[in-house]
Amino acid sequence: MSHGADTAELASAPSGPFHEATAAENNKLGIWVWLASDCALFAALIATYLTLHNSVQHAPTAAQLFDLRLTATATFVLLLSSMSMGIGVEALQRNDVPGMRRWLWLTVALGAVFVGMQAFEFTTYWHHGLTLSASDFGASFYTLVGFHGLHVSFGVAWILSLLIFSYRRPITAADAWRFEAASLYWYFVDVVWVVIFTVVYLMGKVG
Amino acid sequence: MTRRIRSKALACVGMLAAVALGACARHPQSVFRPAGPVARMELGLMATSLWIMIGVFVVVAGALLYVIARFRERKGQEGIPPQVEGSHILEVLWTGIPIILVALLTVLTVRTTFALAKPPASSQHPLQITVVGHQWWWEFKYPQYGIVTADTMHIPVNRKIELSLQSADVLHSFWIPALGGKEDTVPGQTNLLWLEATRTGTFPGQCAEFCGTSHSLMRMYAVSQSPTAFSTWVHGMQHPNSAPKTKLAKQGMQIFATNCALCHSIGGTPFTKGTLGPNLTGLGNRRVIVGGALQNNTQDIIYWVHDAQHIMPDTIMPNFSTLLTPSQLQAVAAYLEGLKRG
Amino acid sequence: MAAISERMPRVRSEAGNPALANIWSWMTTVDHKRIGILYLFSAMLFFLLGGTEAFLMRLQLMRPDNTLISQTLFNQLFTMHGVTMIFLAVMPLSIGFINYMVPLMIGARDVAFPRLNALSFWLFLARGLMLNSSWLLGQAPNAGWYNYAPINTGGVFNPGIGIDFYVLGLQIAGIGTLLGGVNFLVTILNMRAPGMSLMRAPMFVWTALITSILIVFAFPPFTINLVLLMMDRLYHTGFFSATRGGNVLLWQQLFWIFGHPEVYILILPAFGIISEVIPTFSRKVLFGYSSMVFATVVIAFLAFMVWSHHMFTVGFGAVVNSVFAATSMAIAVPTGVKIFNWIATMWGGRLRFTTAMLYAVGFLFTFVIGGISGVMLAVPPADYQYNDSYFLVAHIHYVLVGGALFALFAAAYYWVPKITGRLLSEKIGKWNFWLVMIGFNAAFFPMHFLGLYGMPRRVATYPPGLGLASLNLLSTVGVFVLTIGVLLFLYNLQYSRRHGAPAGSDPWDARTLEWSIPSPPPDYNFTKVPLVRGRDPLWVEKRIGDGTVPAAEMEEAHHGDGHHPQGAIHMPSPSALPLVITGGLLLAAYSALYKSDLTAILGILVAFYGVFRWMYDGDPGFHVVPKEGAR
Amino acid sequence: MSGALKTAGHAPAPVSGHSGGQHLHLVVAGLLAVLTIGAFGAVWGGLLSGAALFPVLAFLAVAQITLQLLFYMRLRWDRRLFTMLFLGGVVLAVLIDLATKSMLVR
Repeated sequence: MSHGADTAELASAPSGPFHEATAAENNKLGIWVWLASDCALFAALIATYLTLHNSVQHAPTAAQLFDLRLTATATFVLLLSSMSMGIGVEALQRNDVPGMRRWLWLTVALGAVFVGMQAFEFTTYWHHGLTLSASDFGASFYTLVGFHGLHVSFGVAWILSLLIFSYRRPITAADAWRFEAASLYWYFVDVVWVVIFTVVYLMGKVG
Repeated sequence: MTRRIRSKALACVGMLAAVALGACARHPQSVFRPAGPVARMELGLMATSLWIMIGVFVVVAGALLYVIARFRERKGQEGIPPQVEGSHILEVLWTGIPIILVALLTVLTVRTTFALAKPPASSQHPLQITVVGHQWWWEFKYPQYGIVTADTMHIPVNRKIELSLQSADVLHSFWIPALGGKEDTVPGQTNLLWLEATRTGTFPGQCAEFCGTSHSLMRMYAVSQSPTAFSTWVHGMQHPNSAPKTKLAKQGMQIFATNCALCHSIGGTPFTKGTLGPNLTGLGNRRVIVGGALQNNTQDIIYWVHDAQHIMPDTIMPNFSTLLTPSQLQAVAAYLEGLKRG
Repeated sequence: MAAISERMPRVRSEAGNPALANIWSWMTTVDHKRIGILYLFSAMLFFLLGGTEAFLMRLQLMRPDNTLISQTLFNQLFTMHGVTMIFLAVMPLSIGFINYMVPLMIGARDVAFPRLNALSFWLFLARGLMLNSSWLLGQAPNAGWYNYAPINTGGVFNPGIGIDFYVLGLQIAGIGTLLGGVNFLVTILNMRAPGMSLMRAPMFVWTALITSILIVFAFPPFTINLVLLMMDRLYHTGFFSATRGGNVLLWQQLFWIFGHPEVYILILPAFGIISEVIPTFSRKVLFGYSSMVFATVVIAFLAFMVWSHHMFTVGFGAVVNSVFAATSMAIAVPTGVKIFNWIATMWGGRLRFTTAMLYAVGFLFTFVIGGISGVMLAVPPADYQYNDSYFLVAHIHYVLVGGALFALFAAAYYWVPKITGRLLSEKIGKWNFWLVMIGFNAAFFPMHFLGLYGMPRRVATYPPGLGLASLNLLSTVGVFVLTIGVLLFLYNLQYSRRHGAPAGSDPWDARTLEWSIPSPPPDYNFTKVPLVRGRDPLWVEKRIGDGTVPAAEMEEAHHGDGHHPQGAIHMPSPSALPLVITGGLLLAAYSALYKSDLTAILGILVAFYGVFRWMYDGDPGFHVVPKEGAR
Repeated sequence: MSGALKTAGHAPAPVSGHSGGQHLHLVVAGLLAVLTIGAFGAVWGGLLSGAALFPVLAFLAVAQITLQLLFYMRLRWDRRLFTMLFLGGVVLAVLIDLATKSMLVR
């Protein structure tokens, strides 16, 4: 009752010398696993928001508060930062370190502007009475959008640390993955924002 | 559910009952002696799944015992046995047969699940009871009759009961095994559950979802009565005999007014505001108090009022040991014991 | 083959007290084997703690209306028992064996991220200490291991800080476990020796891979759940408060989206262990390898589709209940395939009933019972009666003790000789097995009936009138026997450290790569990277080769420093950064507990300092030249 | 099993070889801007309403995300394993959100 092969038939050697996985390859896979896992993180936050966003109690509603012009501007800022990040990493590929630095500084600046706009937005809403404990719409909104804001802030810190690194040490080919990893994370944060922009702001405005 | 399946299920129940027979009388909270159609249907499905699974177990355990006995290493054995990578036929077989069994069980399951979730026709005039879970007691309201009581739920035999399950605080789960399976009381939502008792008797139950410190003591009873006995009970609860009859009881009523009426209501008295604690209408006729943790007698009533926190830690009921003197406690107990149904 | 491993300096500074230096070397180690030992050792201590809690509960339940233990304490005991056994004992025991064995089984010198591995361990230990410090700092968590809302939200329902330990402790745990999942996923996908395609990887490696995937996808919802709960407790949001428009069931929903995969995180490594032990002691290859792999993948997939069967009684309605009943029952199919494949592996073999094999066969019996009750629980109308009763308690213990723990015992008897270089005593082992087996069944089989007789779980006591006394007494007696059995295992470990027979490299005539190197293995595992020429690489070489695994031809290695002596092996340096990060997070967690903002920020800053320092400190590592003749 | 899963053996590349050049980044950014303006216009300009709005917004969001993933995050050229992992996360996320919304919101 034997199917498949006897163990002996399976024995065969791989062709060519063995290439050990490099730190770069491991790190890149690691980053992707982390990003996949982060999807589930935001999924839980969005699920919370979807469950509770109609629970407004006596606090202001999404339709009353949201200013789409502000949010659309923030969206474009983040979108531009993705582009500058991409061009920066590409400059590094051409060994153009000063060019890379210029674009990364721009990315950091755009990221900081985004975080600043969010801080402004949050304080505005807060003054209009949408506090954490005022309603579950407020609680789930601040938690979801704030979590994304924390992601952006962490990304800004990460890119900043890369910039500092680039001034203190010559960048070798073996370091390039550090920049690629940060860029993947940065694009991912932008991807999440597209979801939040659609689900929270656009859908919230139409109710 | 078709008649054939039902009779088959009943046969299964019979066999299972044979296993657990004798045990039943000693286990009043058992699922093995259903008192109504819901519990019977559930037991039927439990039995069906159990028999399928016992079949599986016999096959697996039999094969395993055979292999252990037949293929254990013996002295003098040399070399290695033939290496078998697998067998398509066998693997398909032991993927396919479980799929069939599971599919069968799924069909039976889905049918019963939907059958149990179906509300009774309004022509059956279901008795409506609102069940409210509190930390740690059960409240039963009869909106059709304007009755509120606690701990013991009176129901007429052979009549559909529609339970609206609610919670006053945290999650609880309503479970009287003889009548049927449990359903949670969830804060902020009302769950519906339909039960029916087809024989008279007293069936114990208790909260099945952990609900805080004294979860273990959140017990209750369902009393299934003949329609006439039930009507008498309803009438008695609607027109209670709550007036104090002795001097001591009158004194107790005064003490009750200042100390207890904030939380407890009593039908037929001015005490109608209190909703935090159980409604005490007709208390004197109850068999047990505090969900069955205590008996309904002077000594236990005094013990409870004096020392509630000791009996049921963290209950909302405070200890009156420092607020009331022993003679005042006696008076309150006399008043409470005198609260009778009409 | 020399059983002596080459010693090398693990710490850069050689000055000072050698004992302290030794402790420091353990604290800064990044060696997956040492980290594995640390996991196993600490998890075993936590297991004893959880066992003690269980023992106390059984003493209280020994007779009706018992007053030995107060309800307040009892609630903390069952909560901490569940949390400890699941998060601090069974899961880390599995992770310990995965840590030690997976790199060896795939022919790797270490995991993909050695330092991250150390961080995962220290975070695990931190969570364990944090959770258990609650006993000393006032109040332990007291709302059950799944900690349902709204009783977990504090205020009137649960004053006191017990739940804060749960929230913060498990939050730290989540980070560490997630990092571990990432690490092993990358290790298994990227670091396999030449010739080891995934379809040649040992089943234990497969289950470790799938477990990692489950961890990576299941933990985030739990993390968020804990964040929401923390917000409810600290900032008075109303996520789980019905009176304020929140949703009580949201906690359950997010919890079980995590919680059910968690059950498979606990049991899949056990399946892997059984799939290694049974073929070895049957002297046969695993029957139906491909279908075993497929079954594991299907189980992992279904693990995310069944969460709501924990919530059949919350009132989701017949449609939801039916859908989840169907998916839940479907899990029986791949699980059944596994059971039958194991039996078929034994069929026609030459079975050696060592203690490891006894535990594996014992696993088959008990786990089948747990699986059967699992299918029965998946039937909603029946579950209305079973749910939250002792029937469920019986089921989870048949799965987690009769399943996971039996497999872990099998793993101990199978692999501890590889770790220590000495065999465990088989004589004590047999006593150990039979006492555990008998004690376990006496303790937990009656619980099925207790549940059916109407005993809900998590009750601190029961009245005499319900007829539950004799079975409860039997159960308590069973736990006594079980306890003696477990203590015998500890004695065996201690006894065999001195008196155990030397294991040699391959005491069991086994099949996988870890048995091709000395026991205990040298720090770098493999002198030469092995060449894998088939499934069960060592078994293949024993049958068609000379019994030794050949070395692979290597591509020119390139490391940052460019300096690479002939025949030398590059090793990562030890690092204190994992400790720094863990310390920072622990400080932040305790600060949150006692509402001290300043120290909380300090803790977070320390952790961030550790992270960024880590990212750029460019560990050059060091080189080791193995002794001549060692392999 | 797919080729991507088979072994770690492929040429070491510090940054993935393909990325399409600076030009591509600008083109993609332009496309993303157009899509964002489209979504913004649909809501703010009131071009669409009610039932039609949701699928349109969903489509625009999915298009944006796909562009980012394929070209910025280079899934177009990278190991297929990455795509599978990420898709796994996305599918799970959608499952969690749809299930939770339909089970808890009534």
